[in-house]
Amino acid sequence: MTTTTAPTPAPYKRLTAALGTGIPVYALLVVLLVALAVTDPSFYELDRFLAFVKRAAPLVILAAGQYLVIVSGEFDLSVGAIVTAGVVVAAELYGSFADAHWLVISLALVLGGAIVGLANGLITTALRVPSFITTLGMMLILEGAVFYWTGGSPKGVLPEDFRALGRNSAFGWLPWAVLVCLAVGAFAVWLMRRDFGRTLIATGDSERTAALSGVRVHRVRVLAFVLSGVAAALAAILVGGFSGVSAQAGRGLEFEAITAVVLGGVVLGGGRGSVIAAMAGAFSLQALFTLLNLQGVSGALESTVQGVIVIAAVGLGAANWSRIRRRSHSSGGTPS
Amino acid sequence: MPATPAPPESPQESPGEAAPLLTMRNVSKSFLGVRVLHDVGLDLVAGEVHALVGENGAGKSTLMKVLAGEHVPDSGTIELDGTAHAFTHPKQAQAAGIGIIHQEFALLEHRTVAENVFLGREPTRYGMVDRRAMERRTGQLLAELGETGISPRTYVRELSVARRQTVEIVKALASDVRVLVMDEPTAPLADHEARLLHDLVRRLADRGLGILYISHRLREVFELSGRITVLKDGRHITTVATAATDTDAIVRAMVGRDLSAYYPPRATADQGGEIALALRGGRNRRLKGIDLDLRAGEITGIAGLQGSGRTSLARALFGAAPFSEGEMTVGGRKLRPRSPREAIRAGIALVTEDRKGEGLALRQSVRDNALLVTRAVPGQQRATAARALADLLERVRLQARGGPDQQVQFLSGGNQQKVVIAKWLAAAPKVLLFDEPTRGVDVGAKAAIHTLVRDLAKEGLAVLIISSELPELIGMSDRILVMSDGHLAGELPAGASEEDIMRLATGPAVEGSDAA
Amino acid sequence: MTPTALAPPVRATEPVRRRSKLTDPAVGVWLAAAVVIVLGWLIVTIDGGSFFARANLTTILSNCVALGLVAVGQSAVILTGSLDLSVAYLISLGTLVAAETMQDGSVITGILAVLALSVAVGLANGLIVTGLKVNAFIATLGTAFILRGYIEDNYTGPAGQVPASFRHLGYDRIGPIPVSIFLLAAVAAAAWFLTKRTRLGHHMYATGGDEHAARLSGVRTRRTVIIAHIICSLCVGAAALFLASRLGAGAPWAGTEARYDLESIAAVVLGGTALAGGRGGVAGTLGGVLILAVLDSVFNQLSVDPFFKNVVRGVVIIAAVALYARRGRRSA
Amino acid sequence: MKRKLLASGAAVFAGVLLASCSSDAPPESPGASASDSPDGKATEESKFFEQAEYDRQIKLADVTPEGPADKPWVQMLEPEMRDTAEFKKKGGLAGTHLCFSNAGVFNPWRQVGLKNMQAEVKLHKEITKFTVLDAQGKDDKQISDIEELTGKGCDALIVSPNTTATLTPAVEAACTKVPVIVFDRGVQTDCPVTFINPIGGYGYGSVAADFLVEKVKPKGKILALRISPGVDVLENRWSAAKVAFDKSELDVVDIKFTEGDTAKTKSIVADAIARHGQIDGVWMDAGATSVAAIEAFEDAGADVPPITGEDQQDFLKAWKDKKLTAIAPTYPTFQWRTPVIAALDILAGKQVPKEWKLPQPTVTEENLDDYLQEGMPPLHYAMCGCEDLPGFPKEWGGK
Repeated sequence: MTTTTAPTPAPYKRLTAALGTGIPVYALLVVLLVALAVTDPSFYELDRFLAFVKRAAPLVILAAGQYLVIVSGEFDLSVGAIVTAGVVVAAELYGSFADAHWLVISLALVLGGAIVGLANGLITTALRVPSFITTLGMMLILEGAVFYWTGGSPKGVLPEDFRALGRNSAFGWLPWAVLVCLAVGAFAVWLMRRDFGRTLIATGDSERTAALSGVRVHRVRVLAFVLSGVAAALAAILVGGFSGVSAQAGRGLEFEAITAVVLGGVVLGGGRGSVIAAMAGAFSLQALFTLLNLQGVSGALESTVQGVIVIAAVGLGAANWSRIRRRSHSSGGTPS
Repeated sequence: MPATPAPPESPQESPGEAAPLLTMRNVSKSFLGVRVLHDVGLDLVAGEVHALVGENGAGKSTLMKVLAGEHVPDSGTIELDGTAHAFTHPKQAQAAGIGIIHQEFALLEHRTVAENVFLGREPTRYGMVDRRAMERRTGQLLAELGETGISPRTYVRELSVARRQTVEIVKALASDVRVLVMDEPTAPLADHEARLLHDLVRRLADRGLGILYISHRLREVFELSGRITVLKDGRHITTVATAATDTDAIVRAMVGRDLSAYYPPRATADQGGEIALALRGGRNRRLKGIDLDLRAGEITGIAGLQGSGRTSLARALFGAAPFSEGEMTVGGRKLRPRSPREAIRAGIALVTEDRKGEGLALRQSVRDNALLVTRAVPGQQRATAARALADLLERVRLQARGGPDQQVQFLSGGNQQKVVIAKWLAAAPKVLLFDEPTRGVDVGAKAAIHTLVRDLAKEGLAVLIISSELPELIGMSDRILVMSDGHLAGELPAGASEEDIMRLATGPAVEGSDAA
Repeated sequence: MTPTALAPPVRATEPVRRRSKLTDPAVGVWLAAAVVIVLGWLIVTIDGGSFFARANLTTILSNCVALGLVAVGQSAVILTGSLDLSVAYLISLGTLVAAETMQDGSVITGILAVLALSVAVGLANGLIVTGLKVNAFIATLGTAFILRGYIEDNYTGPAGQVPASFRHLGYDRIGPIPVSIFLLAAVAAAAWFLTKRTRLGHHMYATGGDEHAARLSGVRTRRTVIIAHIICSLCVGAAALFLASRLGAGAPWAGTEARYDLESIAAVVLGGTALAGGRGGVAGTLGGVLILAVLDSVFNQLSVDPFFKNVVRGVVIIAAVALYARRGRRSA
Repeated sequence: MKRKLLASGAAVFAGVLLASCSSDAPPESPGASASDSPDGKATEESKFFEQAEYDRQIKLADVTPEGPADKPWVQMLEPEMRDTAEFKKKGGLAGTHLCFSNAGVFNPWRQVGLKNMQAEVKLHKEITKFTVLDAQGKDDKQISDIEELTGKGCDALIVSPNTTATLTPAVEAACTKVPVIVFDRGVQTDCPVTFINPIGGYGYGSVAADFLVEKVKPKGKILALRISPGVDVLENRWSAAKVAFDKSELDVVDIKFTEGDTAKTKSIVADAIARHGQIDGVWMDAGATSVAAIEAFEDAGADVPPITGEDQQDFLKAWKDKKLTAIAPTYPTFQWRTPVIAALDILAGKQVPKEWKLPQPTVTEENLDDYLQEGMPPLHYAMCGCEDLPGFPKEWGGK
């Protein structure tokens, strides 16, 4: 077949290659951070800023996990439920084994997250259920099951040692959450540079090509879901640590995570976008929330502002690349 | 080369005294600052078949899309019957009587033939879509084309490629077109199907349609067209009466140089290389007991009609649609691959016919595509491949502006194919299967790929080539196996004639559904 | 009349004689619905309840209406390859607008006001998706946030009041059949007619099936998507009107508490419509809605723990779709 | 499409007018107060502040309740009894079938409450069947639930409405078929036999606000944390607090909605501290997030200012451990016991108050220790009056 695409000049391409589709999100992030500086000069004092990062950590981790799933061409709507379940289960476990070591409980949560992810992955790949539905169902199941088990509210409290990770700081100044966040981020970036990452994106881009190139597409996708589940579990540990027992710790986080990833210029439908941009998206979102708090925007109006900005940002991103995107029939399902 | 704005008007060049049906003048178009059409002009007379040739990137498709209203030209005019048009949406072009047959089918798999044919202009009664009328009319049109095998109620997903092609044509005819643009209509067709199409095209022309025929197959261009227009690098090179020129001249005009040798010299010495792949009694739903030996250093060609099982054979050898029975040995080891992975491990590679859908991850970089196999199936080459990437791309003579970081979706068909080949070479295979290696690849790249394939054979790879283009098959193969109805109808020596091949191919064969 | 009475669309599949009738999801869905009903009846009877008691039938049917209306709209957008996550908040706002306008205006003005609002929101969604090329998921999520902000900023609780005359829509019934079912039937029929019988409908399927191909064939895909979104919002508006008449007032959380956004999508997919678009239809969706409603009623009869309900619902949704996937694979 | 819809809509109405052979709709008029705010989109004051009711609640706070002091759930404030002979169950109470339409169990308060009610039912052998339908917070579903229950042959129907205005019609309809007991939130009709609830939101809000007015120095900066807008009970609490604050010298610097999300709460508080330098007092319309707020101060390295919470164990514990200046007005969960008792009284033909006002105790420095119960889960509500019920503490998650 002859080339249907117009050739594009080199410099333009290098730029996109370097920044991926994430340019708008970096711009947005900068704007927001500047705005924060203007609103509240002390925002950049070390502890304040670290506190901000610490607050953003769970969402960033979720975004990293969600990115893996989205870039492979799927969805994970169950992460919010996993976070809620994680926090409640942890409390419940402490309710029964008050003196369990925090590491044990944490590992239990991570394992649980992995198992949920595994279920998501297997149902989606082996049973051919669209991941949107799989994870939507999983969301209902998790929320239902956890509360059915705990009779609505957890019976235990989260002890300090468990909460340290989400709440306290190393060497008195560096929040553990920030460290975890950095670790996860680094791991995600490393992962995407490895064979797994590359094959994952290829799978999201063209499943048949990947399969015919020897990629075990099912295994790769399942692994993505598992990692997303693990990320959610980590987020649960941080959230639980940060704010203690709550029956709605993860409410709405799935949408926040997806929004963050898309803000990062990652195309729903897979095959496009960088994990760094996705995490930048998460930071932007958190920065936005903080800005709205500091600006003292009426509590009720916050969501309106949020909605407008998200649409605008993504719209901008889309506009930048619309030419290209129209040519490669994006599987994102958005008519252009 | 000088850009000639309007085609030279001289009697022997434009047949038919009639004033041109369609005239395009000084059409220019740029994408993201890159000029891809420079003041191109072209005219078309009712009843003529006007061939449009040129290498990929020459601007054929862009010109066509301007005509179709998919792209809005930066400058230039389009006149139909002397009335100027400026199309901004395909709908307007349609309304004006311009029909386009895209090489990527614009068909909806999950809709019926009739629904596809009338998509965008469904007949209505009392505001309701008139299915009956739609299906009746579709039936008529199909009948007119002598295509009786298709019911208007069939779902497109159930049709073979050739038949989808027909549906595309019917679709174009359904809106009474006066100008019909065909972009490589025969690319997906086997030779005999192509011939049927040629007859069809002639009949359409006789009906007074003006037909703009884009193709890489020069032979059919000379069979069909009255005039030939050559584009190169977005410029109009020449428009000549077909009678007044010959293949070499056209090729020279297209490539800008002589392509004396189409096909690299056949290897002679290493005819008897040891058997790299042996198959005995290979069977599955589509294949009925195939015996096959592929020798190192030898290029085996496979001929056959659509649905004869050529593609099925390649896919079975590659484990993509495995054999259900039969014995297979690869490199002396007994192995009947049940998945591409196993095949790859055993050193088998398959260059599929659907390059965009099965060969490439279009939005990924050249690098990621080239390394995909070695990354997916890490072997000893895993380490070396990444380092040797540059040499690899050099070796396949890839021309990519953006280097290894360029997204492959922006490469020409030829270069995309080179990336696919590089992807497989990176895994250092022993057996290389090609399904339509040069489909939709322009003359220049074609030659390069042919040479490359021959070199690979020389280096001791066992190569199998499936091609609907008989000249290519004959030119490349050291021996030719002809398939028909799922089994091997016979074997022919190098240089067999097209007639011999077609005789075997069309022998007892029954046209089944497409295997691709 | 039995529940199937609310399914004129089913007949949709008859006049169009297709080879793949068996693979037509709608048929399967209604079979599934039938099975669920029978099972439900058995279980409830064994439990000592009476499944086909008038009150129960009425409950099942009237539980179909709200979700049904939303789901019908949702199928319109999903068919076209888009998605609408803003329905829940649109419902809330719809009930408020309806109740308030009807309070100091006539019923008709109230209806018009809601429909106008719906058109506006649908138009906005459509324009954002097609114009700004924002993925539908994010675009409609954004509009949802915007609506939410507006609601929370302007309403602190139930507001307005619908006249008693309008309440008939929500409460009257003919025998066991709530009249509101006829609203659903009417809207569904309209939507079915639109999608299956008009050019617009054909273009919706085309756009959802392969947007590029559709465009090349001269379909005005953007316009189609926009209209689909408007249709969706109009159906949602109808749902809002029904809820208003049922609640007697506007409630800021009428739509969100019931999670109509995700529920409707679940119903649509349960009804055999492909999330990718281009396949499926209104007929199936109604089947999906009926299944969910019957499940709910069975849970009620057995007074199942509400948390456990969610578990079962989740399982059912996944299982059902898994089954379709299998059917699809075999027939393909 | 629009035309079609209108047409179909019109058709339906026509159909209705002709064929409204049977209607589950209430006789007429759903009670006025849904419309008491003319423009509908009311600000808190006009919609959620009624001076008369406010004064009443403030007054009730000082009234000494009638009835056994150790059983607050059967106490009543200023009851005006009504006769219930008409509802007397033929053939005695034996084999009573009680039905309960619950708005939902979507928060710990309701979960504790439901456990109370179920336990209370166990206390009464004469109740042989107790049917509970859970509306999961959906008005529409609760309406159907009520319709369904009225068809189930209940002797009495207990309703805990999800929303005041929107449940009114359904309850009115039910009143015509079976004795109805409404508790927690009211409905805008007096058709139920009795309406059981504690003193109410104004009392709650003002107690908390007055405490801050007293403890925080003038000009002090107050942060008001609310769960979410539009919940009438909570709106009342806020509007009452607002009255108190407006009268005082205090400066309410921020009013934020936490959606009961602890993480969000911590962020909000932290940002508030950053933005206003310091916060001198925190007012809350519900206890769910109070502990998170306390932690936010600790994490910011600031002293916890006077703060108000609710009677949940985690808050009481933090209060005691950290020696806070705090107060916990309550919306007692023991009110979930009363409806069952009331139902039986009604079916026995005994008199019950037209409006059964329950006391609304407040947890203070003095009585803190009485309510802080070791071994109860963090989200348990101390004011459950469930200690004497069968299955305590196990059923309530304690040990």
